Amino acid sequence: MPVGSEASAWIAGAPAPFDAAVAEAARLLGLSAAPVFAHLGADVAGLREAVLLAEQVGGVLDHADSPGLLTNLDSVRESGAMLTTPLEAARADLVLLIGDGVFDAWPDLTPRLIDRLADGARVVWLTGSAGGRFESIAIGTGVARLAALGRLRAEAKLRPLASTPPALRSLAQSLRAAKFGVAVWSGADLEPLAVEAIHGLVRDLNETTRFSTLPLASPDACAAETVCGWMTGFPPRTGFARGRPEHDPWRYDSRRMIAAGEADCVVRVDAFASDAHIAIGLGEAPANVRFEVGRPGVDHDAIFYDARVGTFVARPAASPAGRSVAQTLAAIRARLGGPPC
Amino acid sequence: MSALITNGVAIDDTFAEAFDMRGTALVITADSAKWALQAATTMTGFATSVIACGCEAGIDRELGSLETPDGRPGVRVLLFAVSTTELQKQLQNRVGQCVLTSPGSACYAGLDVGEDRLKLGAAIRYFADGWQIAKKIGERRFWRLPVMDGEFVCESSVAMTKRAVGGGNLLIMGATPQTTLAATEAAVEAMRAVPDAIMPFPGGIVRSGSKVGSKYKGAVASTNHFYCPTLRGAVASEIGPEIGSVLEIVIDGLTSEAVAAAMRAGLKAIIDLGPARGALRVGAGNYGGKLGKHHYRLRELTP
Amino acid sequence: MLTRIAGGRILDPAQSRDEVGDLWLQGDRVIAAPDHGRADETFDAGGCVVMAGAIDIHSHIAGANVNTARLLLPQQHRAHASRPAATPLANAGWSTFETGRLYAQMGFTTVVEPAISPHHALHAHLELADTPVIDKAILAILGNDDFGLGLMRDGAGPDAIRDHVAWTLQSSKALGLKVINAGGVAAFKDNVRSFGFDDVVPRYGVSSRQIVKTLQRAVHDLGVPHPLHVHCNNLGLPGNFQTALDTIAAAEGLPLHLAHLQFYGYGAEGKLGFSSAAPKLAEAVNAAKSVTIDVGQAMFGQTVTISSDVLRQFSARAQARPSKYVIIDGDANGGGVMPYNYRDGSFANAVQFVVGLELFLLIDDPYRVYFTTDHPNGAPFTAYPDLFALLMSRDVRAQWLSRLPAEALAVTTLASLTREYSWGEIATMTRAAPARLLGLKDRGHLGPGARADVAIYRPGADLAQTFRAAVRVWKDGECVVRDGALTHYRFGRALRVSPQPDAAMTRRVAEYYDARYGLDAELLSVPEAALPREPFETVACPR
Amino acid sequence: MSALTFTLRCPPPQRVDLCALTPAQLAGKSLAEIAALPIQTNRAPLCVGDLFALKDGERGTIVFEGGAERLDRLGAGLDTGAIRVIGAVGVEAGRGMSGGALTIEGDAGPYAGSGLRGGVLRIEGDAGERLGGPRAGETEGMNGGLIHVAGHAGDRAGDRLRRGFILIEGAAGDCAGSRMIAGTLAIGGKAGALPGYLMNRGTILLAGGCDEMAPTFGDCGVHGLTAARLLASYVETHSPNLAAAFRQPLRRYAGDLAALGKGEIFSTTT
Repeated sequence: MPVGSEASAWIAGAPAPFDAAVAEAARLLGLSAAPVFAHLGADVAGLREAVLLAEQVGGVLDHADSPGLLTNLDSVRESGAMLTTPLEAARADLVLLIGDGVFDAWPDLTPRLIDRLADGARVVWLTGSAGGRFESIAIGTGVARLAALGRLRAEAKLRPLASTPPALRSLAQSLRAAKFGVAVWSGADLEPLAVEAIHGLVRDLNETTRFSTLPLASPDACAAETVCGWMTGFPPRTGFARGRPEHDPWRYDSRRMIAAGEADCVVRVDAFASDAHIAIGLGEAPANVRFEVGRPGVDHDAIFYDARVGTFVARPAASPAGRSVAQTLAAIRARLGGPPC
Repeated sequence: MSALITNGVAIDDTFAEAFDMRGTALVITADSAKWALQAATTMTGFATSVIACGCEAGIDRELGSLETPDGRPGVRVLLFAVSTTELQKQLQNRVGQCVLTSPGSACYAGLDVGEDRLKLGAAIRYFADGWQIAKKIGERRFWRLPVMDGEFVCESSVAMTKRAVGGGNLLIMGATPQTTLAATEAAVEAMRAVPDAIMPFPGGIVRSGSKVGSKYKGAVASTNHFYCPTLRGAVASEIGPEIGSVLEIVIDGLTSEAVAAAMRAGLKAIIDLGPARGALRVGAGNYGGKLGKHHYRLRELTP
Repeated sequence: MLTRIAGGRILDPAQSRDEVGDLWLQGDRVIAAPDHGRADETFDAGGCVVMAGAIDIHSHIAGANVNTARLLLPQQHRAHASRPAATPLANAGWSTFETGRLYAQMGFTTVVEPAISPHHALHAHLELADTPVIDKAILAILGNDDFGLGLMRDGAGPDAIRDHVAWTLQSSKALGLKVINAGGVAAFKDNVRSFGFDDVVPRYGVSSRQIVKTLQRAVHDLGVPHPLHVHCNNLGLPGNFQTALDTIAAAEGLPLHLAHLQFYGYGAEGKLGFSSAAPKLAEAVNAAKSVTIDVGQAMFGQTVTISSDVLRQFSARAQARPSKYVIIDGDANGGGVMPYNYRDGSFANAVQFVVGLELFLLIDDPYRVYFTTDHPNGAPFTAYPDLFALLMSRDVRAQWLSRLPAEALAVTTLASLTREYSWGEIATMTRAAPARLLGLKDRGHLGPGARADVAIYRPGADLAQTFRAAVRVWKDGECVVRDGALTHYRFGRALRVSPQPDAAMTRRVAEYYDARYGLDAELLSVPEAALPREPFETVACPR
Repeated sequence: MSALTFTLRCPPPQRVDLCALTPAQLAGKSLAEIAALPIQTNRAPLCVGDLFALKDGERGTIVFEGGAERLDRLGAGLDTGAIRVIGAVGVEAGRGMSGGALTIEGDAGPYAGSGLRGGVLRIEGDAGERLGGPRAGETEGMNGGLIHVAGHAGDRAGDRLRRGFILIEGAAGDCAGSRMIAGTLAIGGKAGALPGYLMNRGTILLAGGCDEMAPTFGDCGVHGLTAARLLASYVETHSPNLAAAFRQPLRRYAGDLAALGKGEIFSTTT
């Protein structure tokens, strides 16, 4: 697929024919003892090929946003959770925002959720320190936040606590009085135990009323979680070195592996970057082989995770151009002898 | 009935007939020996005979602080009943009413091995109204019940043996009530030193020995008129003119060996005391050997 | 490619055929024996039973809730074997690939995922597209959605309801319609904690009965072959057989399918207040000729329950083992995922196990009782072989019953049931009947023109092993399983119906999405072109 | 007969999985068979013999001479016998042990004693984070047995502890005993912030105080509790120091009141 005169692939920084770059990528991955997919920013088809390629080369699948993703997932899979969807959350009569990063995680939070709430619905923001928009209570971060969330949960259970700040005590009463409340936070922003405390709070509230949660993570991390989930049974931080998927959030942390010298070939797939690309080589910013790829839903038809609805949507490309992540990774896998799938 | 005479005391050629029972043991501790003993005494009260008390219970021995799980003074008590269900019921009622209530007490299993287990803390934990806490320490599990002076700690369960024996006995016969009582007291004191056995009647002694059955419908036992000195001339009495008083010691043990050992110790004390200040004759109660599977022949137990 | 399957016992109840003979496949079809009789490939099926590929009408194998279950239980589905080179990820602990492999190896070639919320249809189809070998389909869920309940509240006529159903089926690319605890899930959003067939949904003023009957009529009027697939109210509760009886009675002669009836076969008799009401239900089903059911058999072992009956899953949360659960307040139905361990020493679990078997054995017509475990809710589909053995052998049943608590047997009748399913009845229940129920004219039989989906079993003393490992399986004429092992992938298609909604309804839905969500309704529909390969096959709606 | 000995030849070129090297799994295997066992965790083949020099000995007693941070899952699944490591180990040392004794004469990485069900794990150096804790996705941590750390422990020691004892002579990180289900965690040195965060049941002993108590623990006053005496007796053989602390008058904090609230923290700093 020629893309004008501009190169779409590079080897060691020099423009190269696509096939040569595929061959070089296959060679690097084939020689690698411990290839690591450090980032998986792709549409569903691209993710699918990444999983297949990782299996083919016995590699490790991770995502740059795994920390936030796993902060949210760990609490769910270790303690359970009440969850809701972005569309359903707009039905809430009380929205509890937690953490300063909540708007960074979902830039459309205001138009997509806050602005769509019914008249009279209340929004309370538990911020770190700054007074935020809406009604806000600064509860600090880290240990202070854990302590405050614990307090809130205990107050909502009507446990007798000394010296709870009146704002927090009053909030606990409001939570109990809500008809359908929704807690919203970003996994990247909160301590894992803070997420656990919130889920516990929500579980308790559901003994008498209805309350749910909307944990936020980056949309492409959510997509990676879901696709890896159905293909391997596990979310990212899953490795295939022994021929079967093994999930291990500590050992298969790509940043740790790279820092510890455990990864000898790094693959970064980033179709959502402004310079959509796949990079393969050594280190945090690999550069031995680089492919320019099309942008999902812009340069090619794509299915990707849409934060507005909390699930996959399809978007046809306006004017198809460039190779997709899927096509590129599939070419590498084919070069390595992987069976069609 | 030919008599073996030892140190002037006639030992009847007969045997005590005893029955299988369910038995268990507890260790009760407190901050002081006084209060451990108080709890033990209270929980073994009104436990003389299974006929009317549900169980037979008594203090086995007092324990030093090095012998108890929590390093405090303690008392070991034994409980016996005819069925597991009844023993369970008696155990939880008595611990619940008499040990749980006693200041500073704690209650542990006094028997680790048995054919079955009885609920102890597991049965009375609900008193704590949801505030009870289970604690597993090694292989043992305890319940902690908040109470007004602190916490009542109670082991979750205790072993129960089905090899316990109830109804070992001695009939001590003397010339006068005074000498008979002296011999019996001496016997009880010696028997108390024997582990795994108790004498459940008042001070270890029962003066109203009974026989099976009654002329009255519904009564299962009645006075043992064959040994009542005041009826000697009116019935086919078992006692001769030299006997003016008879007392009985009933023994329950966690094992048959413990019952035998207790009887042996009692006999020795009686014989050692001799006839002048003590008993003239020692017999035992039985039902012809048809009812109980344990037979303790006095001759074999005589030192 | 002309294939001859020679000398097997050809068991094809749909064609009333049960004889030793040859079966010929050409391309992706079964053909009549050709005159020249020279095959490119011949398989000697002597001593074997030759059947059409089996069809599972109710198995939760894909979609958002299933994937949540995967992610919820990482310890429960570790892969223990490395993959064979030709089948990537087929041995992953719980993958779509493994699902396709395991189904194929048992001789199943078509599976219906029965509970997909329309907003998650694309996700479900993506997973199904990654499920190799088998053909598959989804049933779309309505009955707790604001738009549909709003139509009923506002007294919209049958045409509007029918058009909404058509729009939903079209948009989600579904084969049929499912209703799950009709109205109950919506009521739970208003904190209602129990909901029966004649209870009324707050805000909407319609009862569960009205919702079921309205949707039943719409599905029927659209000519969708598969009748409304109903998950009744009060699932799992003692005494709930009455709910099922009421629902059966409400069919009133129109087709209606009741899912996993086992979970509604409970009386409240006995000292523990829980008993089998299977005989009563079976009697009602036998009498109601327009009603079909699947069983949802429970089998012992660790599993996970996955249901869009959010109210039920929430109410049962304390029973989760291990102790964790996910409850999703979805755009309409949402879902609940809860691990659960059926134990043979448990009185209640034993009763559940027995109730399912009683339903199988007491419902007379194998064309109206379908074989399911409500995978994975009653048991994983990998338990099917054991269940076949239980149905076909009293001796096997007696062995299992000997492990169960006596109190459980005391409140059931299973020990007195002597029926043993024949091979023919198994073939009917798993092939001929489901094809008829779903309107799949070229599946479930071996007549000329049938799709060349064929499964061959070698009957042995161990019936479960017989069904666990088919000797050969052909999918669309391609041999994919040899001696119980998948050899390679091919990918099937998703079956769908394609009723055309009135343009006015499409507009009305679009306006609703715009007003309520600020979104284009098309955003949440499944575009055919977006999916890989050749994704769909349309099943005709004869009306 | 002396112990079967694995002497580390060189720093491990990759993380290795040593869970196969337990007495039960090596029983009946020849030295050559043991040397051929694969231990690699990436695609570069690596066998026991590549990394270790083997000296034959009794299979029930295993010694590793030399340690490394990349030796993972050492002693995992141990059920009988004894393993001694002279050196450091990586993640998940003794994970899922159900019996026997694993002694690490060095530091252990994260998740040491994860899911321990029985036996004794002794770490003479420091332990990493989540000592005894569950792996991601599991609902229960350690479920029996005993872990004794002579040095310090990282964050969230005893996470989701359900049964058994964790004894830490030194300091502990933040949120020690987080989400405890039951069991006993005793810390000799200073604990970090919020010990017992979200604990449901169980006992935490702080013999050296902590950085910050969670506000959701209620002060129940100073007591001499019989239960603490029982704990002292049990702990005595492993740690006279912690046993002595259990015998002191202890301030009891009930919590975490944000969770079930049936746990407790005992503090010697009355």
